[in-house]
Amino acid sequence: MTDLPHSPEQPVVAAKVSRWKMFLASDIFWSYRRSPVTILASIIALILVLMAVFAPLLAPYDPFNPATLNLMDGMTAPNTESYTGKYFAFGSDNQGRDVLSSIMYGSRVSLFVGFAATMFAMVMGVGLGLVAGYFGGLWDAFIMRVADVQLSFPAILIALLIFGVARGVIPANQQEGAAIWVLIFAIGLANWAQFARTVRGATMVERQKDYVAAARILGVNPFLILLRHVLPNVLGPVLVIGTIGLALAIIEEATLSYLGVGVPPTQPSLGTLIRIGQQFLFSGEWWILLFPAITLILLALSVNLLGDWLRDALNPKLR
Amino acid sequence: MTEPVLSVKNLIVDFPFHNTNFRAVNDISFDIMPGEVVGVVGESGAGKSMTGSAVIGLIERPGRITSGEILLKGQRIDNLPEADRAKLRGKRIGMVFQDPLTSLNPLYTIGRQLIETIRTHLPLSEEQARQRAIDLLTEAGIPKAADRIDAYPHQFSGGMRQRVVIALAIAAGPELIIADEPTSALDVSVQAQIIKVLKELCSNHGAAVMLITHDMGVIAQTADRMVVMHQGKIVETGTVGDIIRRPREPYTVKLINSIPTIASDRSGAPASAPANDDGAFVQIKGLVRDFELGGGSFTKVFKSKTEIFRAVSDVSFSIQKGKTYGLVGESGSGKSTCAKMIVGLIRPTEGKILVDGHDVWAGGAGERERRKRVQMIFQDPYASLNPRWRVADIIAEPMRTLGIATNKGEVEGRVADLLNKVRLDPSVMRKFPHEFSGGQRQRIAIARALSSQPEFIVCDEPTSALDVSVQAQVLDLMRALQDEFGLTYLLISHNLAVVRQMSSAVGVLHNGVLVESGPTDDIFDNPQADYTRMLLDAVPDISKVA
Amino acid sequence: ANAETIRWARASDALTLDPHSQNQGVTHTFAHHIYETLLDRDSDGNLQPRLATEWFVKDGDPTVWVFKLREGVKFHNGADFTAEDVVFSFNRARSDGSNLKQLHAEVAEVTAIDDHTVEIQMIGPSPLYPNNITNTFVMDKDWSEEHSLQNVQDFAAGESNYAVLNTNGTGPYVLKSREVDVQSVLTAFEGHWADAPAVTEIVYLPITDAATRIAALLSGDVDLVQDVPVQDIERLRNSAGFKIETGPENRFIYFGYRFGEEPLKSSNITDSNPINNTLVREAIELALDRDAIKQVVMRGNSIPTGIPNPPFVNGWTAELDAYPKPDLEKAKALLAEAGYPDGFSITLDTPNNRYVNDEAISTALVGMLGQIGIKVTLASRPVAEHSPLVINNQSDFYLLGWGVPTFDSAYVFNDLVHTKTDKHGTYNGGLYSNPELDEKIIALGTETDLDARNASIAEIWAVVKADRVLLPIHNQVLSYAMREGMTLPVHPEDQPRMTTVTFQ
Amino acid sequence: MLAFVVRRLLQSVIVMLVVAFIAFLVFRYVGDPVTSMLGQDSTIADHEELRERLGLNQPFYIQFYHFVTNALQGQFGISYRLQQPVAKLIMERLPATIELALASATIALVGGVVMGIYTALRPRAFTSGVIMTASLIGVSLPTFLIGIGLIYVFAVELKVLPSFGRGTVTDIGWWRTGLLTESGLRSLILPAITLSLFQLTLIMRLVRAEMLEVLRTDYIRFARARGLSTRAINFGHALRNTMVPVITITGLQLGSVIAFAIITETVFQWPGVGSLFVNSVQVVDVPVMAAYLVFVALVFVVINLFVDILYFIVDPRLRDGVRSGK
Ligand SMILES: Nc1ncnc2c1ncn2[C@@H]1O[C@H](COP(=O)(O)OP(=O)(O)OP(=O)(O)O)[C@@H](O)[C@H]1O
Ligand SMILES: Nc1ncnc2c1ncn2[C@@H]1O[C@H](COP(=O)(O)OP(=O)(O)OP(=O)(O)O)[C@@H](O)[C@H]1O
Ligand SMILES: [Mg+2]
Ligand SMILES: [Mg+2]
Repeated sequence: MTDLPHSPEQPVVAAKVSRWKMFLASDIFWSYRRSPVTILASIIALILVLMAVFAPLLAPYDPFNPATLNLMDGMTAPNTESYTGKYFAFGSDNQGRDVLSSIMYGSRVSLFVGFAATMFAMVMGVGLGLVAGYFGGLWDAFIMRVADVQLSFPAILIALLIFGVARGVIPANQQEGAAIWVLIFAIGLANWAQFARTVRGATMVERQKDYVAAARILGVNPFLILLRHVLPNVLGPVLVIGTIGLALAIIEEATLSYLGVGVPPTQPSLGTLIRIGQQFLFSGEWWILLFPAITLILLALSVNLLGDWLRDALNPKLR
Repeated sequence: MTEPVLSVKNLIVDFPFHNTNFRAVNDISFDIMPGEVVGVVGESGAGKSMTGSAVIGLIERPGRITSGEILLKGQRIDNLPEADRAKLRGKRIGMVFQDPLTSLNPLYTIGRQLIETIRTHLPLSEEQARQRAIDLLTEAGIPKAADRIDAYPHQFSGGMRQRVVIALAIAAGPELIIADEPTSALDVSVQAQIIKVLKELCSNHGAAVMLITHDMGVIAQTADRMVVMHQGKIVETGTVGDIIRRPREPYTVKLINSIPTIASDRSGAPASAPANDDGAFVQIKGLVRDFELGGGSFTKVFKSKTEIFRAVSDVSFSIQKGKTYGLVGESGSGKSTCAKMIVGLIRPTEGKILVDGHDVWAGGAGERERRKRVQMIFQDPYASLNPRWRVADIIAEPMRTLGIATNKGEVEGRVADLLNKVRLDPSVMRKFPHEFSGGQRQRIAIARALSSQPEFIVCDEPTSALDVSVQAQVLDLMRALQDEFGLTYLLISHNLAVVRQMSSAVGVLHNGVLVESGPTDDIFDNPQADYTRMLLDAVPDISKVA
Repeated sequence: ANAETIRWARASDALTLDPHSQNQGVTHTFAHHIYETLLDRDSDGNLQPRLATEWFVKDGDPTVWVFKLREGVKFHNGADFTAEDVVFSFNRARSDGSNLKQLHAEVAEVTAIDDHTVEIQMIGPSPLYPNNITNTFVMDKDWSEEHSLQNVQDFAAGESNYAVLNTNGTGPYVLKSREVDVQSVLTAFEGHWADAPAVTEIVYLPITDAATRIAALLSGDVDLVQDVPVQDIERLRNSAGFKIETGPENRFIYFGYRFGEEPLKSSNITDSNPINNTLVREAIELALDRDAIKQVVMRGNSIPTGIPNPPFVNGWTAELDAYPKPDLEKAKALLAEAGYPDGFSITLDTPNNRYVNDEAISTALVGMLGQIGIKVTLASRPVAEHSPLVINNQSDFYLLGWGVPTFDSAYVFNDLVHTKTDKHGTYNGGLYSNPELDEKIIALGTETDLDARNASIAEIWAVVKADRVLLPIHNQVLSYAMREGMTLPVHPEDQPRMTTVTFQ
Repeated sequence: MLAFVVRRLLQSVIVMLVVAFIAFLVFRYVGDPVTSMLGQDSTIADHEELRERLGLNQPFYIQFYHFVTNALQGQFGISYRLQQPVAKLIMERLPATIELALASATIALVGGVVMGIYTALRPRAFTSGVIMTASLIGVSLPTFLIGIGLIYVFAVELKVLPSFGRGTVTDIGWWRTGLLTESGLRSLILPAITLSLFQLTLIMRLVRAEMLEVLRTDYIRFARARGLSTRAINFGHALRNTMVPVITITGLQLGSVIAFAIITETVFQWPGVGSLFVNSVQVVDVPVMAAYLVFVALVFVVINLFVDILYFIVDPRLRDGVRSGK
């Protein structure tokens, strides 16, 4: 606690300062500061995320706008002059797209898919986990059995199947617009079980606690209890799985792209860029594969490292 | 003069944290002579366990001994390298932990764990070690030890497991035994037996015992000398008799007052109404609760038949308006189960609960009445407040839910009022529970209970998680509120002193059956049931302390 | 000669050993080593004798084809090859379960005149029929009957037949072992009628992943790689120890349009079909830079073309093959003239695992059309999902490739230009329909006067080109990569023969 | 115990049926086998006729009924692509996949457990930090990229290991093994590593977390107080208790190794069921795809059964029907 005197003139500022100070003094921040790997990871993650979010402002070219591309600029090596006289810091790919800009825009797609899919998995998993853990009995048995079955099939297989169904269900001419949502749905659906398991466990612990009993005595609606009492108390581990799930979702998107069921090739994600670049592994255009691959590794690795650190930092027993 | 077995000199244990240093043990010194039992008492967090850990060399990171000396039979041991210290453990210093349920590895048989320990320290063959293990178990009071040696821990009861733990601690015949709360997880009746075993072992083997506990009663029964700790320091030390009769420090006085007394009569509450009055405010009639064991969802291990366990069996009593009914009984006797049925958390298998004439399990109207009139205060002030909610929201939840106050200003006013009533500053409204001490939290919990303006409050062990020093304040508060609002209490406690102090009538539960019920003084002074007598006998009589 | 083994890798395996059950290039390629056909094609696409030494239309009856068979040919099991075997095999290939029956649709009856002469009675005059039989393999009648192989395998019956796993052909190699998708071993057939081949043992290794396939060659685990990704050609050509053989394939790649006035499902123009307008199709062609695709996407390994017809095929001319230079200004003007000054949007469907760089070609077109204001959404799918869209007329704009196994334009017209009916226009997914052309196309089938027929073909091509029915991009170029010291010439139908391998 | 197994088996049947149904439902929507089966020389009439012959015109539930009844007899029909009985194809490919899966499971298990224990026992050591960080690379790289990278380095550049396939195989009855020849073993190295990396990371982290948890339990503290040697504590007591929760997750993980092999097998042209599946997906070979999914479900169910039985062996509390609470 701070012992700053609360001056009546600037109560808001004072509160803010104290909260910021509290954060700086907190154990989490302390464990953050003590881990150089985590600091590095968070800086890299931050740079990559900012780069992706502000791609339209930062990227030297717009690789997603076909009208600005010239095929003859294709395969230009890093920092050499292209056919139309442009310079590409990381070279250009087989469509004349600037690899650097493609990475920026591609990270955007990857991060979006990753975030959205993880959110989806999280909402679904947390919801089902809460219900299973709180109500128990048949609900629990049913939800957890489904989760078991789902866990036994690798996410990629599930995503492939869902993709297949979507292809069959959605009219052909709307499929491309829907592709990214199908991808999000597929990856999300493949990953909910982790959340459900963790939340169920945590909920079963919380359910026993007396503050829940206190609310039940009042006759508070069980769903309100779940939402307002239990949920905030089980979010810690969810955050950890969420982070690691984000990295996983990004990788899964890449793998799906490798299997040819991903985002449209005109709006490539990091995974699609790697799939494309992979074809040039033996042909000398190393930059088409190398830069997106490094970006993907950095992204997944830094997010994973952050998740790892978060897991330890949030676990009081490991401090 | 003989050399002390253990000699602790100016011991300091520090826990350095990133922005502070926490001193868990602050400059303590004491000796233990051969064959002597020295009790270490003090409230929770006083540093008792830490002292024990320091002696055996098992302080957890980041804690460390900052200064001081620990001598075992004159040999300095605190500065030995880890490998050498490890050799002392089990061999020369034995240790008994508080919780018999978690001290044994669940995956190995008792025998295996014993033999392993014995062979680590003594040059015996497998056969000889097994024989010794059986002897040790017999000595520790396990009947038919030879048959039971190959059982797994979960196949033993808590008391038996604690005996096994003791057997493990003395397996190699150590010179010093550190017993850290060896009985606090056990029933009163079992507790007495364990203490007996410990004392016998001590006299038979001539070992010195350091007995750590927060229970003055246990000390009074067992120890020769005692050390009183408070906030990491030793505040008083001397023979048990001296300290109990002539405590010098105010803290020691409080501790001694917390020893359950059955002799004194301070409550003054007249033993009035007969036990079964149909006009009583709260009436419990023929309450039964069954639990299915081992059943559950189909993912669970398959069982051909589900066993039914009757946790509460035909319990009836009644409480007069504005009075307190005390419910006592050992752990697992069904006290909490009763409380939960009364407040509506679990449905009774059979029986009726009437509050002011409304059947609280009748659904509809009865249930609505119950929500308004019945509230509960829980044992653990740490778990009973949602850590993510602000104090104001916690206290306001009942009034909001029940629609007593909805308007923001009104709610705030009432919350402030309630905080005043439980002697807390209304400015704490914006804080979170973790910013409060245990006693303060319990006050917040009481404020929440009062928030719905109830008439009947069920208190399940409201003070057992609190330090003796705080316990009295909370009890005083409860009594004051009872006077002020005419509240009716059901007070559940295993602390007989508390019950005697607070209640006008008492019920004794044993294995789910209400073995005795009636006015407090009648029961305490003239118990009828065997079980009640045993319960009262287990309480140490301070006047008899040598 | 010395024993020479070559390890031959390509992307996929033969689907079956039953020579009449699949009409698919990879399967045929494999079968050509075990079984033989009456006629064959050389690397220029010309018909060559194989089991037939002579073939001609019967004097006085233009509806009968006569084949003189080679003598002294033996099956692997030692049986003699006779006209009865040919009759049996052709009837089998025409039977219901066969995937080849379409190629023999004009056949009325096959009869053995003597041991080494076969006559085929056609329904009407069929001047080009010999072009259709280069993949119709001859099985041994006795052996087949012994193993109840009269019928091609029937899926519904749920059983496999003997010929799916066992062979008995007259071909230059005998199957020694086979593990589907893994490896097949073939050894030279001692009793073969032709000269002994230089390659005495073939280890056939399907490797799906392109990168792995090339890696296998580079690491020396295989000697020969078919289906070489274009981007790796240059590197292999320049690496010591490896060499590349390239040559044109008899296959073109094109874009198909949706015809008809009905508005497109995938377009923002909801009151008309913009690409039904010839001006728009011209604008699209003017935006297309075929040379850029060749240079960048295909790495020089393609032959840009202005006509959906490869040079091997009868009816091809240099004038038709000419294509316009890209002209963006004119394209934009044409679009404006057609009433779409701001362009329009449309979805382009493309396969991504069938043709060389199919998806990249389509991606490139998206960029090119973007320059003139046509906003293209690219829908990329595996071919198994792509083809049904085209066949079921569900695509507005699509990429497809087309091989011409008969080496005659009629084959292109029948399936791509003729109005869609039960028998014709199967792949006319854009539903182009020109009744006048339809008549001419049908007439081609029975025209025996080759000059008149060729004139008619030229007329049809003129209309097809002027109407811009299809937008051809290029003819594919094939590349085989191999270790130094051996040579395998490219086969125009991508059916290389190990008998043609030579060693230095 | 017997009753338990029977009950488990019943449950498994339900799981299998559900999976079969989902599999079938899904594949109805993936592409059209007819176009793949007929070449370009086909007419619309041919398409219709083939459809009829394959029974694809029948209502969905009838197709499913046929599928289930046939599957019960071990018949999964004829592969559209290869025209051979699917059951035979899968049986032929099974040894390759199982050998690959076992090899990578062994790597993942041994490596994961050893490194997990190491990092748990020395949580603050520099090497632990390095292992923890480096292991994340296993889950930060797509499998296909790892595979191709390994091929590039070890086959193309260094030329020390084969780039694809299984090498020389030997037949033992119907089981075709690559484990008995040098080339077979050499061929196994790269794919097994590729496939194991992901699971290795997971198992290692799981073991570490559980071990750290166990090391703080009272019985470990008490074991220390009893004077047991560090070795006995770490490997006798802590490890066994760690294994209880680790078994479940690991069991599931190992099940998914087989299914995960799809990508690895494709990259290395490993002749297992995974690559069979991928090749079948390309041309919508429905019988093979459906059979494959059922196969994966079967593997899962069998492994789950083993895991449960293993629990009985490891945890005495379960034998007596006591709930294993923490
Ligand atoms: N691992 C640790 N890290 C930080 N502080 C600790 C740790 N263990 C104990 N402490 C602190 O050290 C002080 C002394 O703890 P100790 O366990 O000795 O108390 P105690 O007297 O045994 O209490 P109790 O009766 O509750 O067991 C307490 O304030 C406690 O919070
Ligand atoms: N949900 C449940 N399922 C099965 N058994 C239960 C359940 N809840 C309680 N029990 C059992 O019922 C008995 C009575 O438990 P209860 O909690 O009422 O005891 P208690 O007297 O409050 O004990 P303590 O003093 O330890 O709080 C115990 O044996 C307990 O194990
Ligand atoms: Mg303690
Ligand atoms: Mg209780």
